[in-house]
Amino acid sequence: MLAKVYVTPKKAILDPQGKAIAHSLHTLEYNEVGDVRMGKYLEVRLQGLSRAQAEQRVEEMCRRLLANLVMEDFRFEIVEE
Amino acid sequence: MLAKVYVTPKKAILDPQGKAIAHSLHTLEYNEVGDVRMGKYLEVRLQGLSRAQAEQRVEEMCRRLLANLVMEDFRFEIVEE
Amino acid sequence: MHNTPTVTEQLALDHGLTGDEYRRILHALSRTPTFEELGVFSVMWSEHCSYKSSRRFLRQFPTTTVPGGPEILQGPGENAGIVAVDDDLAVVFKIESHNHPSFIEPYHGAATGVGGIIRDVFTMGARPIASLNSLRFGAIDHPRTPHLVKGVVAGIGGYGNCVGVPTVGGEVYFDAGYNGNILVNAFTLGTIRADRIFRASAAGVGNPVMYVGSRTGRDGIHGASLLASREFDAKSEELRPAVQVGDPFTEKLLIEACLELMQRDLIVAIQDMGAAGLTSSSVEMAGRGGTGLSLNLNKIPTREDNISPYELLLSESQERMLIVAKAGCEQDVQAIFARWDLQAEVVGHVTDDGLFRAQWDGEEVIRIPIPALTDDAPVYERPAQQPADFAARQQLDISTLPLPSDYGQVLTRLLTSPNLASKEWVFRQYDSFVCGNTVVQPGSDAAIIRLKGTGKGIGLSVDCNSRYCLLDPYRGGMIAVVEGARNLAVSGARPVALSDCLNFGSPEKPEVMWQFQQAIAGMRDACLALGLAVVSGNVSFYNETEGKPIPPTPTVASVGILSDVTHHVTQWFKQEGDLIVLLGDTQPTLGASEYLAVVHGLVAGAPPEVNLDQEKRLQQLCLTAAQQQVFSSAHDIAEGGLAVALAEACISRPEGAMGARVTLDGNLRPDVLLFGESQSRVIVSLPAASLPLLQTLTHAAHIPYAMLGEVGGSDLIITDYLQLPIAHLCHQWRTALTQQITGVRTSTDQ
Amino acid sequence: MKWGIVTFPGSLDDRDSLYGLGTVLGQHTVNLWHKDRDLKGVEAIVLPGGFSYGDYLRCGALARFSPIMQSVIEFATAGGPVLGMCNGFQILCESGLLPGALVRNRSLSYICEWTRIRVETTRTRFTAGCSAGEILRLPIKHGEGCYVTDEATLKTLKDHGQIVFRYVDATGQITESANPNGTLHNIAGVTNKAGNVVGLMPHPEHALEAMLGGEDGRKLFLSALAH
Ligand SMILES: Nc1ncnc2c1ncn2[C@@H]1O[C@H](COP(=O)(O)OP(=O)(O)O)[C@@H](O)[C@H]1O
Ligand SMILES: [Mg+2]
Repeated sequence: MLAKVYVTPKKAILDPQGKAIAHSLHTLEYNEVGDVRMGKYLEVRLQGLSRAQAEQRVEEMCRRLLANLVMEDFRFEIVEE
Repeated sequence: MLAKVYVTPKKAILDPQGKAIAHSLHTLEYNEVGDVRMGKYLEVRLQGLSRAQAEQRVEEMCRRLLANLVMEDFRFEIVEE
Repeated sequence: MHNTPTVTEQLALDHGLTGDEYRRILHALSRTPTFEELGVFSVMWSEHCSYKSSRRFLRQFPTTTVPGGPEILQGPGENAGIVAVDDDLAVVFKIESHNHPSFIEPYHGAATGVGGIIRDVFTMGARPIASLNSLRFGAIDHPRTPHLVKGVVAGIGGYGNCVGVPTVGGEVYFDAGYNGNILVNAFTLGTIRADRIFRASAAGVGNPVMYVGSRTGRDGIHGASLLASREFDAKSEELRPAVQVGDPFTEKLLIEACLELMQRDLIVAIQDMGAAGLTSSSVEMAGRGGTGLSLNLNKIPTREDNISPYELLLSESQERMLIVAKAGCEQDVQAIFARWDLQAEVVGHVTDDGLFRAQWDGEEVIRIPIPALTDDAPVYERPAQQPADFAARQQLDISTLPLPSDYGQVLTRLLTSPNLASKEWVFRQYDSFVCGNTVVQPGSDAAIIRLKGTGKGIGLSVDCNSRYCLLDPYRGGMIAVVEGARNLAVSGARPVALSDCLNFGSPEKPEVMWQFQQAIAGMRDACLALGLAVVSGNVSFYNETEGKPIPPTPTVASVGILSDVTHHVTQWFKQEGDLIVLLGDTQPTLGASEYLAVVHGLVAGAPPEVNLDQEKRLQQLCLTAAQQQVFSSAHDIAEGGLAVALAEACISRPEGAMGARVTLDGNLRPDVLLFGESQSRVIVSLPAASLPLLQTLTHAAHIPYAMLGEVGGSDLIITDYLQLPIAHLCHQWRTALTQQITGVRTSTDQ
Repeated sequence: MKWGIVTFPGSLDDRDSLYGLGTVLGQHTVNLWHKDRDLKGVEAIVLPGGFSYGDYLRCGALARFSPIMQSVIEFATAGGPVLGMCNGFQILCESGLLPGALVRNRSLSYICEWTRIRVETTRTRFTAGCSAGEILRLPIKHGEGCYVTDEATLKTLKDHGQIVFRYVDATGQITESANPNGTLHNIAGVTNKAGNVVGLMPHPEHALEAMLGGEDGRKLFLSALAH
């Protein structure tokens, strides 16, 4: 089983990375680009769990380690492989 | 329109961050965790493009800037908002 | 009309103001304040911005040096203090706290602390060239400590490394007294041409006020009033969105652009937007200039939509500057910033009405007489009282303490305890090379940087022993100053001035106020005796958790000058066969020592006494000896006493450890002799041929000395007490902190 | 010799390189601005350390698109000597002038310390004055200095002698404990096939003066002169 975890900066929080990337894209004349936000994408391989267990465990991992809840939001999907 | 871009380290390439996260998860006794890969997740807001145009432009942005093809793979989705 | 809450006394209380203060506002305005005005008063009258409990005490510090000392070009009151190095060159420096934000979000809290202090320095026109940091964490085995340490250290590095200012020194202590309230104090020093100093004083009616740097978001609204001026409780978790994220890249652009701007004659004043953001920078600039200032809030560049005028005034978004330009120079200013991809906007102008005014959608939301926010802000004489257990805690009968059976083991234990273990795990994460001036890297008593093109150098050290301050704040404050100066003097830098960061609990507690006053008195007396000026500083009150104040921590960042930078001295032994000599004498004291705490679990006794006169002569001797290049090494004896200092002189040498054979005379108890922390002592090593010169110097200075032994061999031998293989000791000392913080054991000896 | 030192927004060691090459080594130096295309007739180019564009996205990724880099690429392709140090190395990799890429240190922490590197080839413009196997003491200071590449590229690097520097211990041995950041095969620096473009993570410009800790960095710059 694979958990795909998406961690994104909270909306009100400054995202200097996203800002710099947007600036570069504009320099490269991608003028259609508006705002860019940059977050993390994690693939966590899991063994020996039921889907329900996986949901609950990954939620906990996100809260404890994978996301910094002071500044980040997260969501995830569990997929069978 | 929003492009969701996922950039992931290539299989053959060392991913120190993924390794460190897996290690920390094991320390926290998530023994069900196998391999962890850490990549990037970008949200790029786009204006005034058709879907087909968007596909083509974002593909180009990824190749030129958003991913380093020496060490990373990418994929993306275009979603209407 | 925009919608705002109705202003009532209750709303004022919710802003952290008192009922009396609210009535004072009504009186100052002769009307009810607007919601925005209430916000402005609450931040400007907060302890953090107004110094309302501390101001009268800070006046006791000497702010000029002794006759013949360097000229103080700027004392307290500006963004940073300035000391002349010679006719052309001066150094600008300041230390500041970022304690509460770092506890909530260690990485970004510490990072933005570094960003803020760097802005204070380049705001004056100086190029920042060196940083220090002073850190206090809870007990090393407290569950949150490793997380906080890793985050804070990574944050300091993350910002400092990226902005290109080397971190050349600092200090780190662990003590259960900081379990719920860590301290992060950051210091930066810059260099400036003495005739190019910029001060933040708004002048010239009609001159445009310009905003430059990052756009304003809702970051840290109420940071200054709520975070820095209120103690912590469980509710502080709710303040989490108040975290600010730093962008060192933008700061680097701001540094370069502002320094370029200041080469030209285009601006009148410049000030960074720190705590209380746009409000305090506007008010302070107008206050210093005796003018007024009017802002059009609709012109402030924003990061999000629908930011209210209240939020615009109070936001603490980072990396922003406010500039008063010369009328007609707006476009030239904009052109310079554009070169660095930064935008500068005209957001207001200087007025002559003595008012702080702000418009939103054509409506005046702020109209406050500036003095009401500055000179006429409340000042408190808070009651002070010696803690009831003060005398009891100073009692210590060492005759009841069992003597250790194995002194080698005790020494090893001390050297691997977190406060004495090598801080390499920390400073390895900081760029200490950039700027190309670092002559002595972290790891010796003081960092030494050169001043390019002058042959001169600057010595830097940051010090405070808060256990001393807890047991006797007067003596603790004194020792913080004395130790800082001594660290400089042994390194060959003449101590001239300092910046202090006074970290204490709630000033509303009489015991804390007493500690505060005592510490200041001790620091003042030391400064007067040693001829040092206090040129800048910062007060951080309300460092408490659940009603329990931290140990008093008046951190002292000391700055010294080397007229010839090649005459610096480092703390480690260098040459087999060199003689080892102890300068100063050893008193029968164990009070407040690291040994008592680590080995006997005791925080008790009186801290060591200081004879300021002897201290001054000792420091002068060290400086003279450095100039005459008498010493191979010189090391201040501090926590852990003589044995720890000897061991450090053996093991801290970057190129590899060196042994020593030493015999100690005297009829003191062995643990007092080895681990007591008597002040005014230095261990030096020197070639035998230089001994007569040293004897002449000690004789002239009336400083007692003792021949201890000589450098060499593969062991540290203290005759009759201990013999330890030096390579192993070095390895244990260097890796202990890494192990305790990361849990990783490093097995290889480098 | 006339050296051009490039300043990108976020470059940090550009000023140190200018000082080192100009004041310490007495070279003719000019500062090249990222928005320009004009190389001002320089004979060698230095891409300095730092955090160009904040090193956001990837180290060196955004710098590569600046106007000056288009000129640098032309200059390098024509055989001009180009030295990338730290962030400069990362930019050279991102630009495709050098193979491979640099990722986060194994420890995930920034590391600042003195290291030793061994000269693996003297066939480049910046090691021609060294002897093969010579050990240089240079500082590193980076968070992303772990060199990676795929097997095929690694093989080409080896076959063509493109590995220029490897981290070693005091006795010159390539050991795991001498590897500061987890880099592949202790690689500290590589060159292109022609040997005119060299990138390395250590900082020769911070090892030019004995008072600041060492002078071994001089050898790289002096090598270019000797040519
Ligand atoms: N947080 C830190 N940042 C940088 N350097 C540090 C830090 N903590 C300690 N150091 C360095 O480690 C060395 C030893 O520190 P410390 O034991 O506090 O010195 P001292 O007792 O001589 O004041 C000093 O060179 C100091 O600058
Ligand atoms: Mg000390």
